[in-house]
Amino acid sequence: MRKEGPMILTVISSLVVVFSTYFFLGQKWNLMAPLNNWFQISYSIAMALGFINLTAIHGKYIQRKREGWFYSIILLVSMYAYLVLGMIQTHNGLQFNWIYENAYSPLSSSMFALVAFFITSAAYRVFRIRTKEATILLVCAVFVMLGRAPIGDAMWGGWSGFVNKWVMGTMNVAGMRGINLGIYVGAFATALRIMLGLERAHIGGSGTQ
Amino acid sequence: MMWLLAQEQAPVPTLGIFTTGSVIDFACVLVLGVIIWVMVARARTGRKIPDIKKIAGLEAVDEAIGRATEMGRPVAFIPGIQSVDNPQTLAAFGMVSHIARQCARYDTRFLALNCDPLPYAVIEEITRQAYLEEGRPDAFNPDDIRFLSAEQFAFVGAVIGIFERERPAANIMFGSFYAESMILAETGSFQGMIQIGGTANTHQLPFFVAACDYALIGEEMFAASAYLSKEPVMYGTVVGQDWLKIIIGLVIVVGAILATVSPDSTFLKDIIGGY
Amino acid sequence: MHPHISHDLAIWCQAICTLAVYTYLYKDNPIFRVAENVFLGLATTYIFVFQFFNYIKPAVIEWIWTNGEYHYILAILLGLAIFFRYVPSLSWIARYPMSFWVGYGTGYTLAFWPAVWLDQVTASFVALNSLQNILIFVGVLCTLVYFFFTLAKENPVVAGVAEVGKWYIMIALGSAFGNTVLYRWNLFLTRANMLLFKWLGFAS
Amino acid sequence: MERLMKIDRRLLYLVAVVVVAVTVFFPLGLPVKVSPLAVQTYDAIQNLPDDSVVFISNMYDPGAAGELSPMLKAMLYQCMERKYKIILGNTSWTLGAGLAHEIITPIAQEFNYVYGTDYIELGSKPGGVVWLQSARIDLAGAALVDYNNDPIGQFPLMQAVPKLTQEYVAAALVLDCGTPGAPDWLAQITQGTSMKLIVGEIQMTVPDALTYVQSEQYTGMIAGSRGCAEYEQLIGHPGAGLKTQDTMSVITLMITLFIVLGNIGYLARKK
Repeated sequence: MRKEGPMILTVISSLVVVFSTYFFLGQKWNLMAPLNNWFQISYSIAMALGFINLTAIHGKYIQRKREGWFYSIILLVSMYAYLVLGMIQTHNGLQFNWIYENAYSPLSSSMFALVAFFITSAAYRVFRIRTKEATILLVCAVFVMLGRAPIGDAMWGGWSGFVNKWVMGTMNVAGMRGINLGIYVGAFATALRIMLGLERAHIGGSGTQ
Repeated sequence: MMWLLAQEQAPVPTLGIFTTGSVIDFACVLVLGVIIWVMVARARTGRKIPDIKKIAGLEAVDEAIGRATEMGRPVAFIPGIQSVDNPQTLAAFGMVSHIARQCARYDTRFLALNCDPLPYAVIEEITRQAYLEEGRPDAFNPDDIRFLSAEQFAFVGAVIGIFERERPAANIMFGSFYAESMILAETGSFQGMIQIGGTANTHQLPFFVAACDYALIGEEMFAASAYLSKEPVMYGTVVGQDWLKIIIGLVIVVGAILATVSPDSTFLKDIIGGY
Repeated sequence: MHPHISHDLAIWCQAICTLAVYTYLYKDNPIFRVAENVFLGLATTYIFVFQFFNYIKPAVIEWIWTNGEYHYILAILLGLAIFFRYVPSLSWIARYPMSFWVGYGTGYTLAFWPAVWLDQVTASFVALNSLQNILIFVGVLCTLVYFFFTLAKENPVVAGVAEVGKWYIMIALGSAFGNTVLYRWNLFLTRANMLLFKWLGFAS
Repeated sequence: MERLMKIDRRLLYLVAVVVVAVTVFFPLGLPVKVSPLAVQTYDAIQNLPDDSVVFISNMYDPGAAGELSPMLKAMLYQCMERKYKIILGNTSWTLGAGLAHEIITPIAQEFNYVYGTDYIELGSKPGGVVWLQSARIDLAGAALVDYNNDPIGQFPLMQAVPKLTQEYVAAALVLDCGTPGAPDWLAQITQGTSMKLIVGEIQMTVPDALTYVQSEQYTGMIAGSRGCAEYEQLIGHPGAGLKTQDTMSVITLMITLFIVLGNIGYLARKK
């Protein structure tokens, strides 16, 4: 029950997906819809793990008055206050969505845009031509940027045309496709290793058999 | 009316049992399954399996742990930010047990920093098991396996804080990364850590190549757990991957020759697309 | 060029959040850490509330109660089983939901990926009559060879082909790099536009 | 040389912010050349049969709105000029619904589009891939209500399009920035059908998406903000896409300069 049960459940659930996609009978029985719901339901419940973990960690910080414990209070208050609001109003609630649109969403997109600055300082401090590969990569990157911004064409009329057709439309397509085919094959093999029980870290094996 | 609609569109199974257009798809799954099965069976009966070439990024894992040991500083591991239904996260699990064992053996601290509660739970168990198998269950410290936050950027902030406070000597990033890859790799690189990055997310790979000491590209990371395990049975599955790629390559060659010789013929495309 | 500062509370809220995040560029500071922790709290909750009202509530009320699809009770129990990881002696029960999710993900990879990537294979059936097509054909094959794990790298032919593959890979990654850099700056530009035009009210 | 390597990163940030601010107020006005891909995309939309129904899916939220909202706007202009019937909606991108509503409403008024007959807004539906699967079988059943929470069965347009399949929908125009996104539309809806899949990609995913354009799985693609700038010129409605291009030029120069300077320092130190 401890090792075999989970293994069997893994195999069965993946077989159901495969069966209902590839086989006529599976499609007719329409097992996919309830299975998708099963996934979403059980997974949504597990989302509560996030609450428990954060509450436990930050509760501990507050209790021990660890450095920065004040921020932990802010975290827990905003989390639970928003939860109460959401549970009362549902996810379509007026105030609930107002907070989402005017606090969560600008915070989130500003955080994403911070990356622009990190790239800028990394350009200066980290992106080094330390290997042959990195050199090709960086030269190509600069070349592509110049082709994607109007400045390239201003320097030489054919720049964007060259980048679009040869660098991105030819070399990049071939390289990306090769990488992607490799990824598909690798992900496939990982999936099959799991189905064959060779890789079972997720059920308490020690990584590999 | 409903009945009429159903009548008019009643689909017909292909070859009796398959849904439309899925014969070849299923065949691919079957072919790789059979190849892997055969290779595993060969390995189990002790027959020879071809050797796997050296993958520099994976060889460097032991080197990185060694350096952390010498310096008496921890090894940090980040399994990407996605959950257990992503194949990349699953591939990362295979890597955890290897790193955790090495760390247990050399008595080096192993810090696993997680962004999703589910991989966190799994990694904690793998690490505990690894320390147990190395005979060092006492050295396992559950506080070193951390769940930091389920939110991407809050997670990044927490990782940067840990990098600055605990100063790991090595940073191994392995799994499905997004915008955070750049920030993590920049911070690690600037602190002089030895960094190994691996992901199959092509838009983040360039940052690993440019800012890490070693990068694992796409499929290389799916082979990692097998490679590091050094077990013939797992090697067999990697050989299976190569066979599938050889088949893909041959199909492409045949297809291209056909397209060149008779440009109007869509024979092969029709078979693959039609079934 | 004269600013007309917004009187809209929503815009002010957005502007404050945005500026709070960018204080981090100067250095880590209390304002940023407040923003960060509020953000983390909101994020954790939003995902849960959204999932709750779209899956857990309908499952209980509509699917189980009204429609009598009682098998969803098992799905709920399966989800709850993950909490057994806090009970050391029964923590193995938490492996059941985990294996279900992994199995689902595995099945998904096996079921839906082949159709998409087979088209990538057939797309490589290019007529070898132009330089562009030949370069694509050669590139795909060489890149595949680069990922061969069992072929001997000492063999000069294999090594050469794999080297060409590596060039292709690096050019592809270089393209990704260049485009990503521009994209990130575009995101910042959106924030800057918000601040300059919506909040401070400069005429655009 | 050593001093050059130790420049405070805050100085770099300051340079970047100043550069962006200056170009926002004083654009250079460099011309943006139109690429064959933009023309191909424009033609693909232009040459759909008259009275076609197109499904425009805004699979993004405010995070990517900077690049994708101008594309949505431009696509709507072209589709309405061609008098296509439009179904607008997404799955899983909750906040996208409000964004799209603000964009489509004024344009629909401009073209005298009648709600429910000429166009309809489905809003955002939960479920992602699962929703796509069910929409393929029964669109009205999967959507139930529209953006305003009105039952969807009453609208003539929805009665004419019972399923999200090639028989009823000529093209899917998907604005894509993550998961779920265009690859899911490909796998669940358009793969192996005659329904065209035309995508608008954020700049970041353009190199990857190009492989699908070459394989003709995507009939067309608006490639990031640059692609949008080109497309806006083709439809004759210059907009936000074009405006960003000057900043991109300056940013490119700045990043290039930083990479070169950094590496000069690196090489000098190595020797």
